[in-house]
Amino acid sequence: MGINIAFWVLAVLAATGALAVVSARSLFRTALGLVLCFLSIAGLFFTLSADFLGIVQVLIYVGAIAVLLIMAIMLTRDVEKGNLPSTLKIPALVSGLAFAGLSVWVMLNTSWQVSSEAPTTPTASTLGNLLFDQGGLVLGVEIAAMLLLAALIGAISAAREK
Amino acid sequence: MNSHLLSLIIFLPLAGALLIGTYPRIPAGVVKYAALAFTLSVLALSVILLFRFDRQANGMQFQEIYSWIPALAAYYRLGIDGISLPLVALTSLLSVVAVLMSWKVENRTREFFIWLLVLESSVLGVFCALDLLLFFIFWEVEVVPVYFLISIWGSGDRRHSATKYVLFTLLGSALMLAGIVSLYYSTGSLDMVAIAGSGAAIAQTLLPAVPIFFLLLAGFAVKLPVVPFHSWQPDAYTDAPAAVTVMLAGSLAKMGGYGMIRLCVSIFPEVARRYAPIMLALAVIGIIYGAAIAFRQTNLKRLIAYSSISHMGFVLLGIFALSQTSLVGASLQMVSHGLITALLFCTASIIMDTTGENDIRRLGGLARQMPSTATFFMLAGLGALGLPSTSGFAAEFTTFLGSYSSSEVAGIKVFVLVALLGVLLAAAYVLWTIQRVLFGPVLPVFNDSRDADMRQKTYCGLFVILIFFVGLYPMAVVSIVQNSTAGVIKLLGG
Amino acid sequence: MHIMSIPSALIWAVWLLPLGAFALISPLIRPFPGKAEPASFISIGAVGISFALSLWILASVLQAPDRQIILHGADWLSISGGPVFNFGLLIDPLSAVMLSVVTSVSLMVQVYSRAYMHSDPSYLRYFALISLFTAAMLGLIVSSNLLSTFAFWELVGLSSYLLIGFWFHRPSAVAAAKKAFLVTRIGDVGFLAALLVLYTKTGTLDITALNSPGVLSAISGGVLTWAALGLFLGAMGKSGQFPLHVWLPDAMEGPTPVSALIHAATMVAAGVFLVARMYPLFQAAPHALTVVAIVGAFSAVFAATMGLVMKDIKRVLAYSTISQLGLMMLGIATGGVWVGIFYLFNHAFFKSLLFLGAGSVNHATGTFDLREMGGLRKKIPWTFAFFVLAAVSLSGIWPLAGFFSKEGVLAAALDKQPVLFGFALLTTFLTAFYIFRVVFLVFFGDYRGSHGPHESSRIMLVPMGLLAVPAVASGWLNANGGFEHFLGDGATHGFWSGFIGALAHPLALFSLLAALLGVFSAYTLYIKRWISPDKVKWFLRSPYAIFTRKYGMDELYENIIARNALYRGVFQAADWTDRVVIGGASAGIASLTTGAGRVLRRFQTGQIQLYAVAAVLGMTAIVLIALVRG
Amino acid sequence: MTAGLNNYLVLSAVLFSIGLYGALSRKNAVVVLMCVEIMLNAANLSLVAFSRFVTPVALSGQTVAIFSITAAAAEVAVGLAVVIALYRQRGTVDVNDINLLKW
Repeated sequence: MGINIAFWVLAVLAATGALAVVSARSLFRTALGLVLCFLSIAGLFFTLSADFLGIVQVLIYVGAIAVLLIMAIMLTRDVEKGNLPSTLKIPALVSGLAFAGLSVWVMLNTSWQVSSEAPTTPTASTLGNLLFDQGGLVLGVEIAAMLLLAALIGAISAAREK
Repeated sequence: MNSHLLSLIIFLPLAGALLIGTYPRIPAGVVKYAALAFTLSVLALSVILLFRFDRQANGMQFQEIYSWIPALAAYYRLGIDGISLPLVALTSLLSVVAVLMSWKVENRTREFFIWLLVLESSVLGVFCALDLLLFFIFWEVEVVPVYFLISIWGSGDRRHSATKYVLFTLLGSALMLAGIVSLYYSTGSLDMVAIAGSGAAIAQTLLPAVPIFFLLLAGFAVKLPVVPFHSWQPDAYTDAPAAVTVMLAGSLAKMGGYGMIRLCVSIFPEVARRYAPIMLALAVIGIIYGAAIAFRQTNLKRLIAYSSISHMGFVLLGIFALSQTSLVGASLQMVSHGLITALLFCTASIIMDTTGENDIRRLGGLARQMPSTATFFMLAGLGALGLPSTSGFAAEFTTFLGSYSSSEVAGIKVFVLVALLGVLLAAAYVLWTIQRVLFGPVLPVFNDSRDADMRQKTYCGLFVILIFFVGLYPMAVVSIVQNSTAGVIKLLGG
Repeated sequence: MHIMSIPSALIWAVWLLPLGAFALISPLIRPFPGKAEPASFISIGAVGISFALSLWILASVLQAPDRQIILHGADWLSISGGPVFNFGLLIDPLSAVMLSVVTSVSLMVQVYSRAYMHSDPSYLRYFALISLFTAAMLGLIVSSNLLSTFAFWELVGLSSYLLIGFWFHRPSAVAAAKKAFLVTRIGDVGFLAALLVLYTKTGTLDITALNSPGVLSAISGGVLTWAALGLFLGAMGKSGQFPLHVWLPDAMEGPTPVSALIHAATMVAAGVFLVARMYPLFQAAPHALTVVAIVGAFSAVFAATMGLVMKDIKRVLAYSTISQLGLMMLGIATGGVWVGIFYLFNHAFFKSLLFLGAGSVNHATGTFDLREMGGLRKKIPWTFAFFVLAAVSLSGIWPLAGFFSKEGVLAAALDKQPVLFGFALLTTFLTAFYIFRVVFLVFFGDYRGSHGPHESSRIMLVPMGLLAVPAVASGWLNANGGFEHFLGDGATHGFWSGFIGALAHPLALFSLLAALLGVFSAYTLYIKRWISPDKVKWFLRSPYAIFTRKYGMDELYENIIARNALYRGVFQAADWTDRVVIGGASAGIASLTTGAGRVLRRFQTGQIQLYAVAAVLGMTAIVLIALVRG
Repeated sequence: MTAGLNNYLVLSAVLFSIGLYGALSRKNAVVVLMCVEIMLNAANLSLVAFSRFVTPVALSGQTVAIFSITAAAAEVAVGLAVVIALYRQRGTVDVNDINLLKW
């Protein structure tokens, strides 16, 4: 029951945050909306008994990505212009609504094979085994590491002063 | 050594190209010697091939089979039979001549010879490949060097001609690829010989046989070229540098005829028989049409290009007459046309280089100023008009005889009788050209025209010897070809 | 008298020797070599030995069983499951006679040429080509397979081309050479088609096999007629029969000895030889034989009329040759092989002698134009004597050679084709008239030229003298039917009753009368001038105009057909099609593509969000369609 | 009403669509990037939801989400670097002004 209430509250908060991102005038409010959205999603992760991911979400998205984005806003001096819509506001709205309609319709009309088993908690050790154990996704982890390294180098070289 | 002879032949020029490409400090003067050495060694190997080839045996020889892409059942599969062997030999000979003809290339010499060697490799690969995928890859690779050779070292509207060449070839080969893919999905195999051997017994039909036949044919028809898919050819032949024209006309055009025999006729004998009248009509149209247009040309190379269309019509005629003799005739004609047209283009380029003039109307009386070149040009012309004792006669007569007496195609007699007029027209435009270019009053403008030098005389002389050798002793080629063509005819169920 | 039969190697040598001479001389050819006397000795030596060998062959054939010697050579082509063509030699009386004709005339002409071509810078090339021609002509005669006959047939055409265009800096010579090659090639296409038909029907091109009754009866009549007509088309081209005669007068652009050898005695007779060679085949196709007779008779009169009015001595002789070849065709078609070949045999000698005489006149006067000659009989008496002998022989006046052969043709024609006999008789009259017109204009009256005429050197006169002997006497070989017996099939015409007896036949009187009338008319017009030639010309101005314009045939071929119908018509249409229709199609497709690109590229605004909107909407649409349809 | 799988999925779809709308309609490149992050988060949310309701024990959806978060981090890093580089070059981060990719 508590989880249900939590879901509805968090869902509304996440949607509000997202709407703030796309509609707020000030870029700072946009950023705050984003943080709100991220945090609500972290909460939703907890309601899904994904404790590890919830923490990761807070750490990475709220702690790193949102901060990075805010820094980017500050670095580019378009702040005073605010968060303006482009010429494609209406087509974008149509696309968004079409996509939403389609995906909601598909989701509701699909009979998912819902399992009634109790979820694994806590998840950290299971995930750790899944990723690093024998037969796990070590290769994937390595590739992700390479990707991060490459992105790091790429970002530095792209952004550095010539 | 013996079992890898074909690989060696195909990849030796490529190795030469890599060597020249990777050691940029080789002086330009040495590059051409290197290219000559590589092409000469390929020629030597194909001569070995000619001697080691078992003329009595049926089927493929010198086969090499290695698994290549197991998932596709694609093999690295090489082999030659009597139909491809003469073309391999011809290509390696023409490559040597092409290098010799390019002795004076000053502009970007290194690249020129690299592309020339790559071209040789790919053409040889087409003639040796027995796997459809491999065949197709070699077929496509050839486009690249030709494009650069024409667009960088060509003359006239060279970029236009090069682009036209590429577009036509790619259009043809795109359709051909579709054909190959459908064939693959229909048979589950890429082995050209095995597919042909299983004949009409195609396992599951993705497409009916008829569309596959025409898809494959499209690529070959553009290459041969068959009228009305020829409009790239006069442009390309005219604007390409002389050596490349020789390769294009002498060797690359034969890829079309070869492919028709090897894929279209061998794999779809029934379809070939059903649609033979159409192909024969196109052949006859090509013979007459090419000759008719040749009369109107004022550019020497363009005239030879149209005569080439006319002569390749005989190849098409021989192939789709579907008889043993006519196929032998078509093979002979491919070899003969390779030699004769190459010599025509060689001499024409000597004339055009030294006089700086390619307009027939402004040439004349050159027989006095450059007697050797004139002699070579005349001999080539006599071959082109099918004078007995030249290879042109042996080939055309065999084609006519085989076609006329063929019982496979109804109404073929009429086609052959009309095609005979091509011989008459050939005589007319050849002699008229000789009259306008070589004979008549001596023009003082060309007084300082240089006759052919030793290098040029050597390769022209070589062509003359071969033209007369094949003409007087056609069995030299026929004995190689006949068992393989008989194999093709057997597929027809005749 | 028994003569040792000739070894087969020597039969091969007959034609290989001149070929060897060609092979020896031709590498020596340089543009301006100076004198190269030895070359002519090689060439003359080779043909001299060939001449001796051909006499030996002639003698051997008489003794051979079936009067035939067949030598198998190498297979030129043998395709497994296809045709086999053996290049062999067939020696029978026909080819033996032809061999001796060709070698003897070639020998005489080559000796003559040593003086005639003395100062020409391309002396070497001349002898190389003459040797090539001789070899090809001899090969044509002896080959046992129609395919090799055809090959040599084309090769003599080539050497004829090269010799007509010998002075290739002269545009007229080159044009004439090309014309000769092309017109004869029209005939050759017929020949080639006949080969295809015959091979397809019989599976062989061996002459002996094709002529055997068994093989011939296997072919249906219609096909056989077409095959025979195809062969005859080839013969018409080579022998200058109407309507393919136009090349021969132009061929006179070549050196005169070449005209004597190729365009009078030997190559042009190859057509007659071909018909004779395939005579059994023609016999099995009587319609074709009738065509041969008609074409021959018509050409005979047709060419003779043009010979009446030509102003160039060589052209008169050229038309005369066409006319005489027509009579040979008529002779073969009506009387059989021996009639035509006997005519050919005699004609070869007196006609080449006439040409050599014309060459000698040319040496004396520096021209071939009849209007610039006259009164030469005192200045060049030897030439005069030989020329007149040959002219009398050509006119068919007893007892010279021409009489006997002409009687054969006339008798046969009267027997089989009475209408055509009239043509032949008319030809006799015209022949006598035009040749004596030449004689009178050249040798009588007053000299009208400006050159100081002088007799030719002995090197030229001796061969002429030697040719004069057969020109006078070769006809006597058949005075008692000897030649007929040698070549014929046994059928006799009951006409021949000896050298003098032949005169007793009423037909002989008729033809003699016609010939003498011709001579007399010429005498009236050109010596006595009882009637002025100009008056006759005016009186007959319309036929005269037609004759001098060669019936408009040159105009028809060169201007109407070649230049307008083909070059400016069909060929231009093809060229236009190629440039506009086919070239336009490919250019059109190209510009359609670029045009489409020019329009469609406007959608590429660079606005990444627009692309994304399109992608999202597109993806949504695809999923929607998949859902609805699935 | 119990929050089941469908609730989470619909929420995820709504968040994704909002993000999509933003990504397609905002002028500022940084905001566009933010919207992309919202879309990624929406995707992660559905992954985790599937993980919870379809494979509650195996947690395979969560592993995928981890990789997705990693990729998102890399994407943001590179994306922002590009934005900054662009800003340096052209003095703006307005996507309407960045239209080099045109004919």
